[in-house]
Amino acid sequence: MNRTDALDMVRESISSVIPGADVAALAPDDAFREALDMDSLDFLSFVEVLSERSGIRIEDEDTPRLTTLSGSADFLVARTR
Amino acid sequence: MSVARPTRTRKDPALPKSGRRTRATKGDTDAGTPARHGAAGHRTDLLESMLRIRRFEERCVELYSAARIRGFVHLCIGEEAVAVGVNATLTPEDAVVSTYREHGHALARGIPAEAVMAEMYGRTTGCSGGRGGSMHLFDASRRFYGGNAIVAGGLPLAAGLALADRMRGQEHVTCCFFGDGAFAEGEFHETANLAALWNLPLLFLCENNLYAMGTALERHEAQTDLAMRAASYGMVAWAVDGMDVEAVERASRRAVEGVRAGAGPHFLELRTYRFRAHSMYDPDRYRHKAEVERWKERDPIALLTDRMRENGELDDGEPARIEQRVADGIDHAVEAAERAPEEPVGHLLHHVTSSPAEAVS
Amino acid sequence: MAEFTMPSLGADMDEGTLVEWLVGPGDLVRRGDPVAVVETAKSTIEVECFDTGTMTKLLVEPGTTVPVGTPLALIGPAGERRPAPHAPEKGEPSEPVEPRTPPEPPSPPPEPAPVPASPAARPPGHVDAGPLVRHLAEQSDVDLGTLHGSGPGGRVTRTDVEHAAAARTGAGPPRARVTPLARRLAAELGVDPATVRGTGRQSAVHASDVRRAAPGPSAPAPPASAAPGPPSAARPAEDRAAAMRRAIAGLMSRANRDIPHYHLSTTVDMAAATDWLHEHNRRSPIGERLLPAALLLKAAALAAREVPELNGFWADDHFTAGEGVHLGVAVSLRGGGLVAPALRHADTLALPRLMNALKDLVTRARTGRLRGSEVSGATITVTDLGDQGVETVFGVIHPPQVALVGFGRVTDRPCAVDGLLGVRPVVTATLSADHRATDGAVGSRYLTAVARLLQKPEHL
Amino acid sequence: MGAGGGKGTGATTYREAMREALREALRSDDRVFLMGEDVGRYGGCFGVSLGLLEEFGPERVRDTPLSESAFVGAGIGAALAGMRPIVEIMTVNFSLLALDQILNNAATLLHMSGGQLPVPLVIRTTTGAGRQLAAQHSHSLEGWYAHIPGLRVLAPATLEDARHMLAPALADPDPVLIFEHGSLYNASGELPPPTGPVDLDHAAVRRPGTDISLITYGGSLPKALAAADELASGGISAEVIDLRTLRPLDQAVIASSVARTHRAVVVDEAWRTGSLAAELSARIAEESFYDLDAPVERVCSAEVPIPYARRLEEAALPQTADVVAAVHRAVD
Repeated sequence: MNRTDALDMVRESISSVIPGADVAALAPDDAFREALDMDSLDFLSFVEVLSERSGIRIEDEDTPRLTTLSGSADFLVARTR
Repeated sequence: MSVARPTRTRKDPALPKSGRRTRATKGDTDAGTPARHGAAGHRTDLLESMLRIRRFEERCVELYSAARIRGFVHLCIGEEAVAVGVNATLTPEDAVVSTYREHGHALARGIPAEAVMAEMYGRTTGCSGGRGGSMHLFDASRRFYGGNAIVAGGLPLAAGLALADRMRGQEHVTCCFFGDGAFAEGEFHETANLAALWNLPLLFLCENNLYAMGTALERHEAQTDLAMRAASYGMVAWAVDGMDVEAVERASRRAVEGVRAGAGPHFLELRTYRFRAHSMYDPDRYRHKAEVERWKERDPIALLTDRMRENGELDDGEPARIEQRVADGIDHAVEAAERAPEEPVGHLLHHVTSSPAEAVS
Repeated sequence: MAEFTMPSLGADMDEGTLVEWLVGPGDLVRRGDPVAVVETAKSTIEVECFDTGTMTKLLVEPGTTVPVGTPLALIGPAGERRPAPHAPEKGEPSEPVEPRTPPEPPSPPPEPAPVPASPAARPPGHVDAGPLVRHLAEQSDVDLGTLHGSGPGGRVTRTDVEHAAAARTGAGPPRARVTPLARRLAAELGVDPATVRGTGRQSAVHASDVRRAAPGPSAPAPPASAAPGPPSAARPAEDRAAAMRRAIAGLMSRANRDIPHYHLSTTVDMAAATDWLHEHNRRSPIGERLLPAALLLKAAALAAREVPELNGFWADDHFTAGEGVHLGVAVSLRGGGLVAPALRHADTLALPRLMNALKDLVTRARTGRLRGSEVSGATITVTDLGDQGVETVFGVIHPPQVALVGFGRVTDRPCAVDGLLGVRPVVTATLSADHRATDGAVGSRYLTAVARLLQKPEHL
Repeated sequence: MGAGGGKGTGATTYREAMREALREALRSDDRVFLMGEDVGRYGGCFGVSLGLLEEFGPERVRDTPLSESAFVGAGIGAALAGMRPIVEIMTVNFSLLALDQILNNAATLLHMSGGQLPVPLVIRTTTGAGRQLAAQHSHSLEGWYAHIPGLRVLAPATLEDARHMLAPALADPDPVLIFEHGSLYNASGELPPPTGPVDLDHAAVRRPGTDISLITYGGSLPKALAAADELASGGISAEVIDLRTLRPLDQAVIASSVARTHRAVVVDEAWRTGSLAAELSARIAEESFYDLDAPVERVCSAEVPIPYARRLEEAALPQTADVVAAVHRAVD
């Protein structure tokens, strides 16, 4: 997966969990959980969706890497390489 | 060629005298044809074409009994001469509209046996993508506008095809098959009138097999001379021996030429007989076994085979070779159908409209 | 060896009856010969065979009805027969064998152990009731085991359940007529629609009635519609948020005015719980993972069962214990506002079910699809503000409940364990309780129970 | 040029708008032809095609015998062979004589042939009551056709739609039925200049409102608008939705309107039982249940063959007062 696709996938996954979230306004290094007021249920759903879409199994230990758009995209790129 | 005035033959509509050929059409016989080799070759083609239909349908019976094919399946065993004789006179640009008893018409029109068999199996490789089944075979590329399972329902449509060809200045002929049962439907009479009124390039082909399902002709028509009734609309109409493929071909050729020349719609009453049930199996309560047996003596395939043998056109090994070719083709079609994919259920709503999917949440 | 099978003779034929054999064993048959007479629902038909050979064995007696495809006879030694497509290959009995039973006649499934007809013989605990009745009972919270069935053989009928449900709710008032919109709005505003006076036809409760009933300063009717213009999508949402704010304001003011709160706090070691959770999540598909919240909620619910004095309502100067533990879960809504719908019977839900129920409840709370029993049925409320990063919750009770449990963030802290200093994950659990209903001793029993339960996560 | 056929000035009637649409279609595409009973010399039973025979000749403006099944079927066949026929059936009651062709062929061929045979046919017919034509010329059967997958069903209710729906209908690769309410032919007004392509997929909000949604189409639109006027004077703001296309239904416009108003009244001149009004009510219940603050109301024709006598006919049909009463039932 290239990084652009990965970024898109992260954005889409967020949007599907938080309908109406202004994903376009997120900067790559914004902590999106805070920015979008995602609680742990939201975040778990996000991880679930992202895992389903990317085909990657995401462990609890991986979740600290999923705090920003760019961090999440880097994680996906690294895992699919 | 000039078109003959309407010729009416009044014959006993029930049974031909067994063993005696009825020749309802006038016209050339093959006797004096100089290109004897060519004529013999053509007869071999006709024979093979009829055999292919016969064996195909026999295999359908077997597959139906084994529940590989289901639904309504109407066989034309006994009527092969009509399909083969008429189709021999058409060009690829002509159009054909058919009925629900149309395996023979479809195969004679050139739709591959694989596509027809796959359709019976309901597979994606079927000539209607598995959505039509036995009664609804279609092939737009061959201008085969389908098996129509409403008696007489294809007739108005055929008039429209003919109208469009006429309006666009194309000299195509539209052939429409229907049965004797259609004579009781308003759509036949509406269409006969319209076609004659508008001088449409339409060939009416009435397969008179003497029964509308289980109702005998004389029990559903007050006047059983169908060609005569068609002539009353002001179109050329003949009755033809529908068990003799060459008689059918000759009559059809004359009619097609007349239509193509702009003489308006023509009508052929093709007197034929189905040897098997109306739809796959029925108890045959409505006709006598003896009647069926008498008609079987005029089996169109046997008739042509005998004639070719008399003419010395069929050497001893030829029938076996033809049978083998036909059997191989059908085996291949069945194997292909068995292997062919089924449409995913997710495609259920495809082809309801031309747009991808109608929103019917 | 070929089989002659019961043929499919029509689109609607699934089985047929063999009426008569037209051939006998040893007879020569040719492809196309009629060999048997079969009766279908519609007619009696002579059927043909598709093989040439000798009828070696008739497998089915006349008068037998068998499904399509069942072998009726064997034809052998055949000439040039190819097997019918997909015909099951069979061993070839070349000498007479005992008549075989058809391979797959649709024999009825094995009978279940017969149920004794007499009610006296019924095993204890067994209740005879149909699915509709069971469903109805579940919906109306009636325990079927407590009913005396009035139907035949002591069977519990629908009427029995309806009577029981009516008796339980007192006079058995008819279900309130509430419009779907009003019901939805009531859920959002935390109003029990059954308590709202309807002004519609036959006292139907409309949205406007719910808005009027929503607690809050003077609860005015919503602003009268402005001059007709292009309808704005934003306006109703703002209305709703404002109305909800007023509702919360009303409820919380009442709580602070009427309830003498006392507050207790304890620090709970979460090492065992966290380890167990990690291990569980590592082994589970991603859709079945648990959040710490699930453990906390379950512990809170079990503790409420242990200390029922905190699980219920204060009204009319006395405490009424709740029937079952229905955990109010505070859910903050996007765009502001708060609802606390009930996770019903939370103490009885295994963790995976509880987790799913929580997900479902939160989703529905946020889309305005709560059910009536969830809106008003909570017996004790839990606020988990761990996601927001705070450590300690000092909660305000939702009247008429008598307790609110608060959890902060699970966080690593230096801790003395067995005389050594170590780093452990801990959470601060607090209790806000109504001093009219209980005293501090009860409250501290409750928090102690929570802490104890969380040390054995595998038993939650 | 007939009265009002002018360009942009003066009043145009619905009939003239429809005729202008036919003229434009015949001019712009030589595959287009019009056929039906008395469309040529007579000028059309309702005068819609008056003058077209003289302009386009008898091949393209084609009088047919009284054989609905044959000429509708011929339209289907001609469409299959590459033409773009417009078939006029005098009234919807007569269309039943061609129902076999419409259902068993036009709506079905595409699917039955596995996608090989689209049928680009347009059928126009008159529907509805209100002119004392009694029980064989007055019924509103468009809902029956809207039941059939494979068809598109249109009900132009305004001058603009009468003028501009035909072109996209002809461009549709599938069969399109256009139902013209007989009471609308004389409706007149200023026809605004076209503002871009007309779509056949969306319902139109003909009058915005906040308190209740009046959902209607065709000949009932003027009645619903009149009811909305009357209600406005009593302080009730009714939104009026013109369905325009009866199949496929525009679920989104209906749902979003009900989400704002929380109440709905369906106005449909057909009979109530098993009707389009029933379908709309069911969809509102399915899609908008949690938005409803009152039961859906329906205003339909009485369940009687439409009688001749004026008082009886008026009593049988939905009237403005019935719509107003239904709104009050829903709002009170």
